[in-house]
Amino acid sequence: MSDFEPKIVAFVCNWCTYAGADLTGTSRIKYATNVKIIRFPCTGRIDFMLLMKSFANGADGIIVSGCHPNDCHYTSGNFHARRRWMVFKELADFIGIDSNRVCFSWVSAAEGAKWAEIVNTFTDEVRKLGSHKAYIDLTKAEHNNAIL
Amino acid sequence: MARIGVFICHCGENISATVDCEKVANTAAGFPGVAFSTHYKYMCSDPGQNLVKEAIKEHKLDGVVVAACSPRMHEPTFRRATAEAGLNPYLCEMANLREHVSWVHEKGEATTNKAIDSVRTLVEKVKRNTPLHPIRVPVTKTALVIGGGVAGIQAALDIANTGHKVIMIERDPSIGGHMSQLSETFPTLDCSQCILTPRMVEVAQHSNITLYTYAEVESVDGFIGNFKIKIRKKAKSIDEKACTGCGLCTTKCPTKKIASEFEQYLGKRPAIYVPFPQAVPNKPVIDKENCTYYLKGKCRICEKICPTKAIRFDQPDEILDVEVGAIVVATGFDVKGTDFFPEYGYGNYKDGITGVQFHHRASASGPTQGMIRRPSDGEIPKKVVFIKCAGSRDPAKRYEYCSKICCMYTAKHAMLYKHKVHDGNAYVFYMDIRAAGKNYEEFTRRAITEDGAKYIRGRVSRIYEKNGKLIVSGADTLMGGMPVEIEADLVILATVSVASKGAEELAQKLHVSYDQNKFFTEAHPKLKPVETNTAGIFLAGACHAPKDIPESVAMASGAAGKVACLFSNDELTREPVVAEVNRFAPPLFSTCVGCFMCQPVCPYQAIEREQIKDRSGNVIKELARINPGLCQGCGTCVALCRSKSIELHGYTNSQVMAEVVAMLNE
Amino acid sequence: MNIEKKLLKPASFEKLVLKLKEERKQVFAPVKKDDLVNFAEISSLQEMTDDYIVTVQSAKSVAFPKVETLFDIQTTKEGVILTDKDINAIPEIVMLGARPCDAAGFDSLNAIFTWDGLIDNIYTTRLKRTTIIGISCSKCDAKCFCTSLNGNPGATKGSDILLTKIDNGDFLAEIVTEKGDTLVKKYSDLFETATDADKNKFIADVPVKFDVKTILDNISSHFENGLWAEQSLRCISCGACAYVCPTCACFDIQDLTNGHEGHRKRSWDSCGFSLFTIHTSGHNPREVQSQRWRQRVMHKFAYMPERQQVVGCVGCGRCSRACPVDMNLKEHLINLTEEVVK
Amino acid sequence: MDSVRKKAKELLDNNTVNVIIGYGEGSDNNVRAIFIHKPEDVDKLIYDERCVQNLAFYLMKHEVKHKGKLGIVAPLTVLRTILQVASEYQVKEDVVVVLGVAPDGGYIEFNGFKDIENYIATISIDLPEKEKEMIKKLEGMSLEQRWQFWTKQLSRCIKCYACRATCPMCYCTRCQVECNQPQWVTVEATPLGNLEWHFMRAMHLAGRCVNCGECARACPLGIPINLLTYKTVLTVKDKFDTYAGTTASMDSVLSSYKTDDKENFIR
Repeated sequence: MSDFEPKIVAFVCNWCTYAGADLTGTSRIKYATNVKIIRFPCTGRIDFMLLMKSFANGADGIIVSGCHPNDCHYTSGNFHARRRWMVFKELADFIGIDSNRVCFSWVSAAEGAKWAEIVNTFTDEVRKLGSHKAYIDLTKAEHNNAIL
Repeated sequence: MARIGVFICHCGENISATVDCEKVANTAAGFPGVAFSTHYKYMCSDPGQNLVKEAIKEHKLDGVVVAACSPRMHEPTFRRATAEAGLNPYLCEMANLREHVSWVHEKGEATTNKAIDSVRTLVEKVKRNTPLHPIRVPVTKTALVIGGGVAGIQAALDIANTGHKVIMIERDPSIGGHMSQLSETFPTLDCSQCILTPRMVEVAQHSNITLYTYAEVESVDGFIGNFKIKIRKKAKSIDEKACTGCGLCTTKCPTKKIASEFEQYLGKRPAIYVPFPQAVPNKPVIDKENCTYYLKGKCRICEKICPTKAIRFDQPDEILDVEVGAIVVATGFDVKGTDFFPEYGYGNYKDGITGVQFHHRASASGPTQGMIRRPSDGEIPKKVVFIKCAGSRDPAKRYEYCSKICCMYTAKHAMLYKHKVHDGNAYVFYMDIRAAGKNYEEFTRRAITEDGAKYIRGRVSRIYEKNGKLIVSGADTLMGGMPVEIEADLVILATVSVASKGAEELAQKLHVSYDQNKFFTEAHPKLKPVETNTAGIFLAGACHAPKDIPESVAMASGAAGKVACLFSNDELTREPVVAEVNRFAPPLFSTCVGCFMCQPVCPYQAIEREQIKDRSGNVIKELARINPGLCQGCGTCVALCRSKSIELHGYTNSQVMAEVVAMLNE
Repeated sequence: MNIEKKLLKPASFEKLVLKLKEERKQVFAPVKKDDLVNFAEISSLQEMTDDYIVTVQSAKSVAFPKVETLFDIQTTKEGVILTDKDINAIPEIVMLGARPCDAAGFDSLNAIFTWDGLIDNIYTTRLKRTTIIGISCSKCDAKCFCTSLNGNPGATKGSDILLTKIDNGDFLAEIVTEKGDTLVKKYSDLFETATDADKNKFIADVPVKFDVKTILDNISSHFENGLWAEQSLRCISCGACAYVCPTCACFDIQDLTNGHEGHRKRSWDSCGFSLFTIHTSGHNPREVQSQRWRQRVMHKFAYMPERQQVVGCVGCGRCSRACPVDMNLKEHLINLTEEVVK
Repeated sequence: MDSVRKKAKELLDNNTVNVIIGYGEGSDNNVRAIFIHKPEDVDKLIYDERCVQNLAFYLMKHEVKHKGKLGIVAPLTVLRTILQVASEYQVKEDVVVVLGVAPDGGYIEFNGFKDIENYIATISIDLPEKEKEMIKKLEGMSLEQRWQFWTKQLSRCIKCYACRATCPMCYCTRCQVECNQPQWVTVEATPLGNLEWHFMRAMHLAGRCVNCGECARACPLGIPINLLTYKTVLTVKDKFDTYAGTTASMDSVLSSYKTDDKENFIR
């Protein structure tokens, strides 16, 4: 298990977290290579099905990050996103998807160090959780042949 | 199959030091749909850009991925190059190999692999990009300037002088701002009022400028070129047309002991007042919170004595609707009072004042006609202590930044004091002397050498009162931290400059971002210093960060220049990254079912209802429609829409899904 | 072929299942779970239930599964590579406990999947590798109407072997096809000589409710009849009827790709869905549910008899049981008979 | 029920409505939705514990809608559904006359949606005990057990979409599962596709589900899928203190927000 390197995809907003991650780079703060970023205009744009699709495509963990409350470039996208994730998290847990595999955070354009810390901490957490085998097995299962 | 070109930049060694760029380029060459892949030392240089342009033509590319620095840096550069090669600029995407890969990871296989993943992801995205065309919107060639301090005045005059209309609003009864409170200005010691008041009058008289004082922004709608503003004109309780500004009412008002804002609460004013003699407009307002009539229903003396019967007690606040194309925010700053400092006596010592208060007292138009007298007993102080960085650069006080103006004005104050009290002693406690600016260093040096101000490097830990004196106890760090105690007659704190009251609320109304200190944030710290993240809204002066007068004026002229640029065309072109509700041929029209749950999520009120009617005019369907002029492209509606009837150009569902799949599948 | 009869004792029946398993055949039988009986793979006869009228879902998925991969797709630098489904990998299956109506349903499916000389290899191979051991119905319910469609609870058609439980718990085995015969011969030690028990005494009595010939002869002239709209007003177009039907064969074909790999899949569909007929233009020739309901009935009772010479309904009543809004096909067919007689 | 029938007759008699949607006897002791066009048929209307179908569905059904002005027999769930779909602009107040029916079959008069809102405000809304129990039981399980439970249950799904067809909130002309550019949900009825579909369905119903239970009732495979949407009902109540179907004005949980929404997981 020690060799296990989790695959983590990060959905971030352009104005805060993407810029924050740029600052991490500008500040030359190092973090784990496991996390790969996909840029969105706003956390409000992030469809919950993209999270499901990430799991279906083998993600072991997902980071969703955007502007702090009140700081949204579009004023309220992150508030809508927050509600969406509040419901999503509960439902995921209820259906048996470990919501600890999704890390929600607010990282501003000024928080380059925080971004690195989020990435490193979460990568460690997912490393401990191990591969998202339950879900990956599900994606491989053919339609249920045992029942016609 | 697609014909994508991949261009890997080394960024000198910034990327290639940790990423094997050649391997990334070679691997990308093997991706389905990649027709050309290369790497180059400086892709953003002219030869680099030419490489991209040549490849587009030679290999008939229909999409470009430049893997280099952050798209926030060079996306416009490469999109322009793409366009110059005849390809739609929105068919170019950037993979961020520098900020998100090479600078944050050590050299190694994992780092190179991550770079490959990023490129593959963007290749899959760009395959699904479609040509986009800028949106054109008409421009209302009127600017709104919020704030009538020196920055607002400069911006308004500059814009007005380019021939465009300006509406200026100021929440106080008069324009002028902090500068009107100053006596002399550094580094020339010329009279502040002398240079400002003519500009104030010019604003009032300029044919292109409409001035509303005692007015605030109520709400802001619309977008660049087309803002719709509601202005609340607070009731002055005066008919401005009838009032001649004779000032009789202000002399007869029985309520006289209200702390004067203009005099930094050291002086008094009546309830009906003109804030200062040179005020523009020079007409009084009634302070409803302190007027006896408003409080108790009796008095009306001003009404009785007014020769032109201009008093209007029942005047309501007025809401004005104005349409403007651009907004300049010049709301300035505030300074903390002495009450912010428990160690310096919570402002309880009459002879402990702020720098701005000192300014006012040193002013010829001030309460002491320019002579330096201490507030407690009117005596001329013989020992004066200036304390710099009171609150500034102090994490414990939550203000980590430098207030920037204090070094200079403290030197100026020390000089002014010495010029007026020749036998007096001026001590200055300082952390550093920051005098970067034309003639600034020479100025502070003069205060020390010519005027004999005694500069002590160290901080003051405590001030207390003893026998009518203020005991200032601190340390001199240049003397090895030796304790210093001075029996002062007057102490002046260079208190921290903070964001103007209500800045946060205004920022939220304007949809512009602000920093943790509530100062407004510029769009780019170097390249877009006067723009905000909201197109069409510009910043001038100290609302952005503490600034001195020359800087504020320069920034205001910069903002005015930006506005003039914007107004130089009848139409403006906007980024086509906007959302759109799909449309199909009848009888489907759209997959939108008209639940309109998207409507309340739109922060810009961009979602409208469109009625689809049959030939006889009956409504068949009601569908959502997004006004591309209002949409800012956040995409919140896109994620919310259950039937996936909304797409955000540039971030379509197909694009982002392809990114997810490509990122996770090698 | 003359139907030979044998006797299968319960103990031999159990052994038969074990033998089949040993041969690596998949054995499916009705299994009760959460109060629902469906075909599921069993490893011993004990897992099978006999407490069912019919299974919720029909037996059709043994040859026409709800999802079928037709071929694999791979995008490479050079181009797209297609790989056909390997039909040799299709497993051998024994379907145990299919009801006569279920078995009869394969007639309709065969007609569709081999119509006009167009043979669907995957379907036919699946069916060829399936041995159907039917079991006659000893009971029925109000939804059953096989007898109105020329079927009956002890009909052998479609089964390779039909078992009928007789009074002492033994099964009377009727060997219907060569496939059935091969199986019986292979395990001849398990099958004994049949007694002279009268099978008809042990099968349920399903009353005939309407004359199907009247419907078949007249339905075509009732395309424009208010009846369709009246009957389907409460229909919610859920499609449950089609998904449980043993003869519904409509399917959708979609390419499912993920990145550079994908499959072309065939999956069940229903003519009851509004999207079933919608065109890319947005035009929908069957715009409202009454048209879709008419299509469902006409397809089974007019178009299929016309084109494939087979009635597309076996009277199993599954659709009526599955319907959440009490659309009762038997009742509707009775109404239809009354209407056409008028 | 007599008073409901009387009102229905009156509405048909004076042509206030063209049709009354209600419950009537069906086949084999089933209850079915009936559509009364003639005043003399109102005696066919019944109301008892078997009458659980959510009739509000028909207010949005093309053929029913085109009959013009509709009357509808409406127990509590139907009332809540009407408010919810009205808030989503799917049913207009001026085309429907709501004949409220109390649990005992008594008639409740409503003059407009505002009346319904007021009535519902007096009723304490809660999930049925049985489902609440089951949700509690599931929540008591380990994550792994819940995963096993759901993947096993959902593997039975045949994607007939009866759950969607019967849900009055699923009125979209094109469902997200039908989109294939991109393909949001794996089309086939595989364990993954099934999980994705049911998860998505529940998310789409979050803040909108009025817990009528039609989805589970319609499922030919008897999968307790209503527990998923009921879970969102509990979440929405717990986090945002509201129930769906209590107002006819747009007030959906996921299209609104409060700046002080409380969560404890965002870092």
